[in-house]
Amino acid sequence: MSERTVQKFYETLDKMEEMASKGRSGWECVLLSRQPNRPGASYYIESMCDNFMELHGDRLYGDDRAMITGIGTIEGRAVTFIGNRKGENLKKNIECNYGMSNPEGYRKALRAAKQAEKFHRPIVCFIDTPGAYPGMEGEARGIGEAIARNLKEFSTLKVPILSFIIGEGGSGGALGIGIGDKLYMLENAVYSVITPEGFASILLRDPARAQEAAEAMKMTSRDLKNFNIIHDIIPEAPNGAQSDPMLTCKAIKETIMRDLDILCDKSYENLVRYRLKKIRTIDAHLRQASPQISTKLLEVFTRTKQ
Amino acid sequence: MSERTVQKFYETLDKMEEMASKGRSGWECVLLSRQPNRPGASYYIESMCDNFMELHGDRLYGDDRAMITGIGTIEGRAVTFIGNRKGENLKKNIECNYGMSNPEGYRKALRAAKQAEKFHRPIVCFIDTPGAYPGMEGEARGIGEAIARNLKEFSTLKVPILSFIIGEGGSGGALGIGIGDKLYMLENAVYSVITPEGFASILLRDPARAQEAAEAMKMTSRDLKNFNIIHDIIPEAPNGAQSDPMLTCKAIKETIMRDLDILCDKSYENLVRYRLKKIRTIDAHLRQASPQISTKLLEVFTRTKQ
Amino acid sequence: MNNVIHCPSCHRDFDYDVVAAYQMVCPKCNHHHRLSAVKRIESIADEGSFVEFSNEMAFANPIEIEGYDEKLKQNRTKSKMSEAVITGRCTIDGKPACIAVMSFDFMGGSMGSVVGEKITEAMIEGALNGEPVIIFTASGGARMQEGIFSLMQMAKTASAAALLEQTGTALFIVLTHPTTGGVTASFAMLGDVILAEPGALIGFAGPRVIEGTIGRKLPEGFQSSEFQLEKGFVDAIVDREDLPKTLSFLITTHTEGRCNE
Amino acid sequence: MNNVIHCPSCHRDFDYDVVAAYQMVCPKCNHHHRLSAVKRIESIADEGSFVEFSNEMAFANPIEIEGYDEKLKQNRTKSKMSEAVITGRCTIDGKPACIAVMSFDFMGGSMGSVVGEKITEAMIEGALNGEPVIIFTASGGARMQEGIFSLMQMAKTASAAALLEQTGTALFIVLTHPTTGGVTASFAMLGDVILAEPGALIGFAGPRVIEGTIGRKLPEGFQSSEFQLEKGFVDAIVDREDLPKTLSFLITTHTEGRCNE
Ligand SMILES: [Zn+2]
Ligand SMILES: [Zn+2]
Repeated sequence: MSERTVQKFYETLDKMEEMASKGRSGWECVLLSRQPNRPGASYYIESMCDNFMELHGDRLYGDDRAMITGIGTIEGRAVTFIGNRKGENLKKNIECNYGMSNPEGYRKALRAAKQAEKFHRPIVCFIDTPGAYPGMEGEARGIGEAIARNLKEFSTLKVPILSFIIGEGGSGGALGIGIGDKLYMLENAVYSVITPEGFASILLRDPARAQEAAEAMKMTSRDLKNFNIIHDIIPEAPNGAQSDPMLTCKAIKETIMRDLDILCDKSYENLVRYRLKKIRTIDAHLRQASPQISTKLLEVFTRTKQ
Repeated sequence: MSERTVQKFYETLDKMEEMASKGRSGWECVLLSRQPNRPGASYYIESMCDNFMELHGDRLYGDDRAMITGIGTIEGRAVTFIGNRKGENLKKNIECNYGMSNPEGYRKALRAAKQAEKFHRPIVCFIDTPGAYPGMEGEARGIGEAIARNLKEFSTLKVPILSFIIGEGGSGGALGIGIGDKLYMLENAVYSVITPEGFASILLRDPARAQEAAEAMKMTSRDLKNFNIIHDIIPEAPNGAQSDPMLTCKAIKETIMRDLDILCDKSYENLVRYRLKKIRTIDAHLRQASPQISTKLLEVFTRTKQ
Repeated sequence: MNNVIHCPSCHRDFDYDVVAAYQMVCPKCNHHHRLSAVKRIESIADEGSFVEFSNEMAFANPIEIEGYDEKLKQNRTKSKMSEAVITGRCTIDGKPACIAVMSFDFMGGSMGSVVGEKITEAMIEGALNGEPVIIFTASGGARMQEGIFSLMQMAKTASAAALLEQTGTALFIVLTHPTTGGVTASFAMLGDVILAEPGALIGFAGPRVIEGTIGRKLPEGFQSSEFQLEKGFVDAIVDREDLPKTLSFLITTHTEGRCNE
Repeated sequence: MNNVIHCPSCHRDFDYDVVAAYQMVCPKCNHHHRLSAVKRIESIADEGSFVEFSNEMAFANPIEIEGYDEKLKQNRTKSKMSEAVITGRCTIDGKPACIAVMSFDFMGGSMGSVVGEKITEAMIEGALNGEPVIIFTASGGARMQEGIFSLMQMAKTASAAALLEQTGTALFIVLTHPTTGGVTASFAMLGDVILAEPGALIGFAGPRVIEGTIGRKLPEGFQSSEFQLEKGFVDAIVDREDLPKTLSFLITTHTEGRCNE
């Protein structure tokens, strides 16, 4: 990039950050994050990589199109990518089951992650799913087990993991590829334990009250930054990432390069210890109750057979 | 056991060993090893354990009845058992698919083995299968991958593994739970790369020549002892294990107790190094060709991140 | 009126005390009714051996949902429990263990920060002391009133399971009716051994959600313990009365006589 | 007469030299004909970089099957190879690798002691020198004439893969037509990355064996590369002409810039 371009880029970022501080309502974000023309994992991966090779399959049962995994290089640096995939058009939406994975998707993600660990490659995850697919077959093949295993395995993986919620971060299906060292959200992305529709029908006893639920649930990037659940917000163009995908892509790429510079040099003990501590103390509102939490955790950690 | 019983037991063993030195023909062993009333893995496990608890499932797809896994105690010592299961009557034969496993059987076995490793429990395997099930579903779910993975994982498992071929040791399906520190065969068991029927139809171009094939293939316990593939032969009653199952069970149990006394005290490095070396040098007829085999292997072994 | 209990399985009515004498198992058809957390501990722990872990965790309404504080108070009164799980240390057949017992009676056994925290603490205690951890699950899933924090409990408990793994500490899970949602998709599926009581409902998505997706009724027995056994996710189905001796056997075989160390 | 080659896929006849110029890929329909091991090495290795590993392994007839020695001699003459695999070291795009290339032309690429030994040696060399190992498979399965010893090659090659795993050395597999039996159930399925050429037959049991079991014909495309991709056992299907750059990319991303060491 020329100096002029760089300058312009930062100016735009500044403007966007200003916008972000006001921000959209929860419901507006929900709608925006679900727009079919919103750039997805494939777009960001293809755009930021010099080279990308998709790797398929869980080596157990199948290849879940709703999850993309592979290896790419960003400015020569090798990275393992894992992402929910919704597909870019109706045909692909259907092929990709609208980003809702079955167990084989999570198991493919785990295989990619374990391979990254073996070859000391950092991992970047893109989260964008309404949730795991709640069908009969996925239940029978252990969708609960598949997500659970990922949570466990990702929490002690010996390489850096950066996660970006780029659209919908829905429930366990999002968390299943969401454990890492850094978690970012695009400005208009959402992250929640259940869809606002689900929240409305269960807790408000009226599915029509989804909009109200979206606010009550505090699921925007600003809410989650306030809760200290995410590390930072990645700005989007004023009309959303879909109006200027490359801008957001650049911001994500910069974040990746900056973080990897720092995280890749850490010893894996420090990396994992810090990750575990962050997970362990994520409920800020409970921290006072158990001041000895981290001490005990770290004591256990020293006894692990790394 | 009283002293008298013990003496009688050893006298019978002596007599049987004498018989074994003459032994049955390959084809006679094939027929005997397939007899439906021949004691199977379940019989031996239940009979030698003070307590046995079957543990089900591969945590991925299903519970394969053709493979039994669980934990038992023998005179108070905890052991993980893995075995092919044919079933004791026609109904169970069908339930157990005549001992022919699908991928989930091998994956269940691997889960049991990994669990044993985690808790430092030795493993005993009972092999008794015509082979893995050559059906469409098993192929689609990766029977080749499942067996391959077991071979790889078992070869470096950090606990002792004793394997007993108690009936039919058929091809990759048998080998899939057959990698270990010690491999024994019951006197009348067989072990081969393909069934004699298969050998006859492929190499002799006539399935009816199975009897002839059974001899040519050198698949009896004596043959395999001569080839140094197995460590020893476990004697059976003169009319086969089916005529006095308890006698064979006692011999197996004695072997287990004797071996575990020795193997459980070794460091896992020594255990695995010795196992790998044995696998690496199993083709006695090739050894002269590459005298440096073991040296290189051991050099690599020192570089592993145990 | 509370003296009669109806069995939904064999459709008989029983005197409450008769069923209670069988630990809430139907004496006619073996249907396992829900057992309270307190009774569960009594049924498992050696008499007088249970010591509860510190129980002073703060009430919290982290995303400030209207009416949640009130709801918590009502549930405390109704269930006589402070939250949906009781944790502590006990001996089983003389052998020490850390246990956590969830209760469906408290807000449907849903997992919020306190439940996740207490379960995590029990696991960490086990890892610290090399004592097996036993968790009895019963949960409708995440505590939605705690929003994103309820989702985070899945990560927290699962990462505690990773520490058990890496310290070689055993985790035994006993799935009881019902176990669904975020509990199933975290520690409940991470046991070294996973037991289930007969006839329990065990799944990630609830039956009605799945029926909504597929547009028809689920077949009989879908997501039952027996179904999960067949599908490979449960090691064994164990009758309630057999649980103490089964757990005793598992503790012994997972802690004693370790070879090649 | 040998100058014409028929494409079984598009049913056209081609001048042999034309197809050979495309590395034995049909210029019309992309059907991948078999490529000889020597040509394969030429197509992958940097020019002049290939050095074969010592090739002095003894002939053996370990279970003394009648006619096997004769058969081996015939195959040596016919195929101009000493056995069904060629192993050695080369560079690919300037980066060193240990490679093993199986050949279906020598006794159907069957794996006996020598084949298993040579493949194992190539893997051990890779592990010793930290060089990625690349294996091109083509095999009908175990070499039955070597009886139990052919079965043992599965154990031997798979345990070598375990050493690659534990030393952090990459193993890349390229499945070519056909790869079945004991090769599929050992090292062929143990690659960190498993590539396949289009339209290859890949399976454990051969199609006729399966058809014998199920009593009917297999559906079109069963056990093809494309089928195995869909079933999750193949990472990617790669055209022959793209293999060098794909392997180069994989070598780079599996050896350089390792973090957190
Ligand atoms: Zn009843
Ligand atoms: Zn063609």
